Amino acid sequence: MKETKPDVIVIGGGIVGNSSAYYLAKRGLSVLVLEGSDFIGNGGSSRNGGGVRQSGRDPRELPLVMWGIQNIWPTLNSELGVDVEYYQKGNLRLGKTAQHLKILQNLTDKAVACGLDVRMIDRDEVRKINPYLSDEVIGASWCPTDGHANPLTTTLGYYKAARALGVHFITGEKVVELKKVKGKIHQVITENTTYTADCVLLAAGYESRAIAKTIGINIPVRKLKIECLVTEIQPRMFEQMLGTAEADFYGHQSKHGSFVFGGSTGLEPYETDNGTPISSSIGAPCICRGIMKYFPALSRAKIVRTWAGWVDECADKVAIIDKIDEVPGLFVSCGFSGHGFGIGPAAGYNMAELIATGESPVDLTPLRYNRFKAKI
Amino acid sequence: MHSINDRNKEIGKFIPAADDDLIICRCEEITKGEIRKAVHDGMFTVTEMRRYLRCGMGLCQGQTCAKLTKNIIARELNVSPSTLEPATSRSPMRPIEMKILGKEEVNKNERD
Amino acid sequence: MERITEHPILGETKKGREISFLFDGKPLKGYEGEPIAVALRAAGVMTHRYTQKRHEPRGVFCAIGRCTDCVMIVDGVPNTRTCITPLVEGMKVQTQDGVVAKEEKGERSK
Amino acid sequence: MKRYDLIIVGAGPAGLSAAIEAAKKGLHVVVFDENLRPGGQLFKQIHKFFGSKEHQAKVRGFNIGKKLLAEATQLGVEVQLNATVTGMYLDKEVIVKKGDEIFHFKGDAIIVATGASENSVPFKGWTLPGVIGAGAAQTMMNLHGIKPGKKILMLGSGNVGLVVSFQLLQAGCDVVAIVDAAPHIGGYGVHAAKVARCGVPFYLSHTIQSVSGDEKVEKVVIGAVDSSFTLIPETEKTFTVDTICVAVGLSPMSQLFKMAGCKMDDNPKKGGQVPVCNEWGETSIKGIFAAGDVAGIEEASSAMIEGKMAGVCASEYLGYCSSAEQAKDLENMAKDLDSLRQGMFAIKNRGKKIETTMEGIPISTNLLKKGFLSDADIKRFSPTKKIAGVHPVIECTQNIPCNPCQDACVRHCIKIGKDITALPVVDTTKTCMGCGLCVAACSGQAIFLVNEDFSSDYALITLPYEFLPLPQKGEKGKATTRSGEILCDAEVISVKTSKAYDHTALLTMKVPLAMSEKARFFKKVKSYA
Repeated sequence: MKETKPDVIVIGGGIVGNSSAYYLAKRGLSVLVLEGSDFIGNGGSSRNGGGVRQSGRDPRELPLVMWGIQNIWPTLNSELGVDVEYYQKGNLRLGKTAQHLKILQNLTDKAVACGLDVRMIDRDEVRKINPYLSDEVIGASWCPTDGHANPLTTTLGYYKAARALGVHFITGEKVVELKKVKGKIHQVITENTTYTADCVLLAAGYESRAIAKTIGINIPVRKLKIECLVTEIQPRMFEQMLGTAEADFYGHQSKHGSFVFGGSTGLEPYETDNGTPISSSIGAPCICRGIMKYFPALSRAKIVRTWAGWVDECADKVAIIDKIDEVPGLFVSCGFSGHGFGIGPAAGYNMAELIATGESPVDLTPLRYNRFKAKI
Repeated sequence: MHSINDRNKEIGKFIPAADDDLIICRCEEITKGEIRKAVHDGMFTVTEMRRYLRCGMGLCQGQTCAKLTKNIIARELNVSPSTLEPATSRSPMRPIEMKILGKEEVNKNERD
Repeated sequence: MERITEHPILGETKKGREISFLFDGKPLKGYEGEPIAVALRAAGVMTHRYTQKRHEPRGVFCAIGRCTDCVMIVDGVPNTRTCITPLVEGMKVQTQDGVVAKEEKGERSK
Repeated sequence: MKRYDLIIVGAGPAGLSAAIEAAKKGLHVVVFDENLRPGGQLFKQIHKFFGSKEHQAKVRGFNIGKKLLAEATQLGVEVQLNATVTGMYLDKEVIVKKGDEIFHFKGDAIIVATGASENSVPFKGWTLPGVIGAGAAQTMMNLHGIKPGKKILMLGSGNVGLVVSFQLLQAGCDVVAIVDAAPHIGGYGVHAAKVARCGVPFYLSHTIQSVSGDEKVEKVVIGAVDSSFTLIPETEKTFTVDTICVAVGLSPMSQLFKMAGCKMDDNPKKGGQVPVCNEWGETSIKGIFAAGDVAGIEEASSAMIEGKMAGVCASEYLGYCSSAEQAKDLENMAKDLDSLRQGMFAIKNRGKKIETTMEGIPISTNLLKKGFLSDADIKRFSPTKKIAGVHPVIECTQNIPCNPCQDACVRHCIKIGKDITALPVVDTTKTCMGCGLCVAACSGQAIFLVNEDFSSDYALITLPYEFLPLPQKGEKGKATTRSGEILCDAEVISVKTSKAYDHTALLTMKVPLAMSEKARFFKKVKSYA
């Protein structure tokens, strides 16, 4: 392949890879994005519930996501020239039992300590925010600055905008090996060819582990299946992002009118697959039961589509966003553990800054790759 | 590598046409012009097109428009339609109410 | 449209008992068990719904439950495929506008 | 979870044939179908089938459906209707929706025989109420007894377009035109000829420019297209219609295979996305089979054989029959299937330019462009030698696999031979007794009895007639040409119906002797209330 050597090669064409590429290009760097599948945004970026949340997150990643919600999301439509369907109408994390409220209180306390506007609300207040809840709901945590967006148009919007800035995307280009030359990252070897660059960003979701392994870096992520469903268009009901204390399900009503919900059966780690993430026969029925317990009004809504996807679950369920000291020139941004969409644009921006200037607006130290230690 | 994998493939500028207003996806009311334009935004595959515009993602899940969309993309890219992947299929095959899909199964024949 | 009373190959058309149902509040006749769409066509009703974005009329297209173009609000449930839903005595069938009933939408805007 | 030996999805010709074959071998079989009635498209197909005896030739589709269903039921096959398979999962599990409930079932083997869905083509106004699929028209008329419209334009001249046009006429609708962008009629010439002689005009190399109307179809404008299918300006023609039928091909409904993870192939020759199968229908996942249109668009006759093959293979896979038995069964079935996959319309010949019949006779281009044989074609295909007395005249000019006429004639006047795609030939050494069984047996309605010795001035023409009301003996009307043009006065001499004719009435009319080679249809001059 004839290719002038780009300033940066990004491995992975998902929300993290695309947004990083976009902001790098905006800074004037030349970028080549290699996507292993035939489609842009094929991993978790296209298969998630669309949450743009701060509440419920680990304190280590809160500053980054809060930064994104203040600095990126509000103007993303005009930035990308695509409707990302961003609604900042709050997040309700619902509880039905005293035990649930305890979980929620704990999460809330931690977030408040980080400066997030989130609080516990009672039965009456939660119904003022959302009148469709079942009687079983007794309280919730409420974060008014949370919201949701469309992961598909956001991811593809970054792609479109990056492409317009001259970023070169190649799909179906599976990276099989990274190679150092004279002590620094230099080669990205794919099934088809070899690319060279002095700077490489690994943002390949759950595939990152195998790729990093080829250059002697162990990234403790594994793939975990999640399932989602979409309903037919419903009359407009509510605009908040929803979740539950037990994480039975999560989701929202999209701008389009359909509801998008995700959830888990609890049996995911033990399920088999056939090489692609495939819906199980029990996934969607389980999510439906979860939803109906909280929203009986949706019981007649028709499901038009279900899908499954893999998330890159990190050992401590928090992303790794870092410069790899052992391999000069290599950067990693992965392991978002199923909550990478809302934080993705901020991760992209900060990574671009880190690569371009050596510094990022948000302190990424808590997200370092070498934070994993044996428990004793 | 597939000819469409290189997303810098030169396909020229979007040129408006008389039939751009034609509905292609009957459920989501997506037009031929929107699809053609999206190709120039970089949506080179049926999968990306569906995610970008929602064509084929409505109530019928693309039963009528899947082939039509594919042909429009292929023509815009100047490749044969068989270069493009067919649309993905997902359950349920027909729209199904939440209360029906979510019904806990009581299979009386379990012990038969 | 006309019903076929006798067909050269299929003989006499067999139907269930004649019943009445409501279409946008007006009583219409049809045969029990036949698809709602057939009873409507026999009564000359071609428009089943108006679309969400362009507000254009739609009716039967595939007649076998696949294309979902013929959906209406049946006994309060929107997006019901009328070409495969059997007619029942007293059924309430409404023209759909977007995802709500046209008659109710009309009332609201008054 | 309830587990069957064999789950079959789809109770059409392929699914039911597979069920019968598997049940015969002792499998516990269930068939799920989303429709209220079994039979798939068979119950909408009211024409007589082509092929030979083994393929149920000259039997009408819906009667084949009845036969298959009776046989399956008798063999203990569980046919569950109104049962939609909404998904196929790992471990050969399906979710079935029945009424307001869902059920999970597993099969040791699964045969998917879900058939095909209709393609469509967008044109200005294609979303207006009144634009429907040809299949929709068929469903309305033949299942639910309602006319889809009064005045109809058919887009598409493949077999579906032709057959449905004829059915529309039978139902009492007016077909104003059959339009196709292709330069040639896509379906069987005999199907086209049936419609043409009723006066329906063909517009080849034409397409719909726009359909318009207030809330529903009222008007259609068609126009001629050039070889790149671009409209040629100032060729517009307008028709006042209330319905447009679209018959532009079928696509396999193969979504379940894809969901289950079978390897797929996008194959234009098969009509679209199909599972990758071996020659007996087994997919890339062991124990999952495809049969019928879902494995590649053909027609009901071949779907039945493919169903049988899949049924036998599933039986062998599950140990219900030996591989020797399987091999023997498959060999016979393959022979039957192969005999259907011959002739001018065979898949292997699609896209090939055919200029002569297998007998070496130049084909009729008039038939391909206008839907009927020209006088010159008639001279070329039938010998000019005069035959005394009543005798069959066969206007079958394309090689298609079909031979009921040969079997119908007890006097052996008609010969096709072993290769059923050969054109039938009248053996002039044998004497026709005028029984008309060949006229009724011809699925293409291409056989007529002609008697030019009726009187010194008049000839008798006997033709197949499948319309209501039936003309009466003595009724005076008009004879029309092959293109439906009024030719001359005609008097009905007799209208014979018989169980053996299976709803094809044999109408014998008297026409002036000079018209005996031209008069091919009877037109009533006034309707009887």
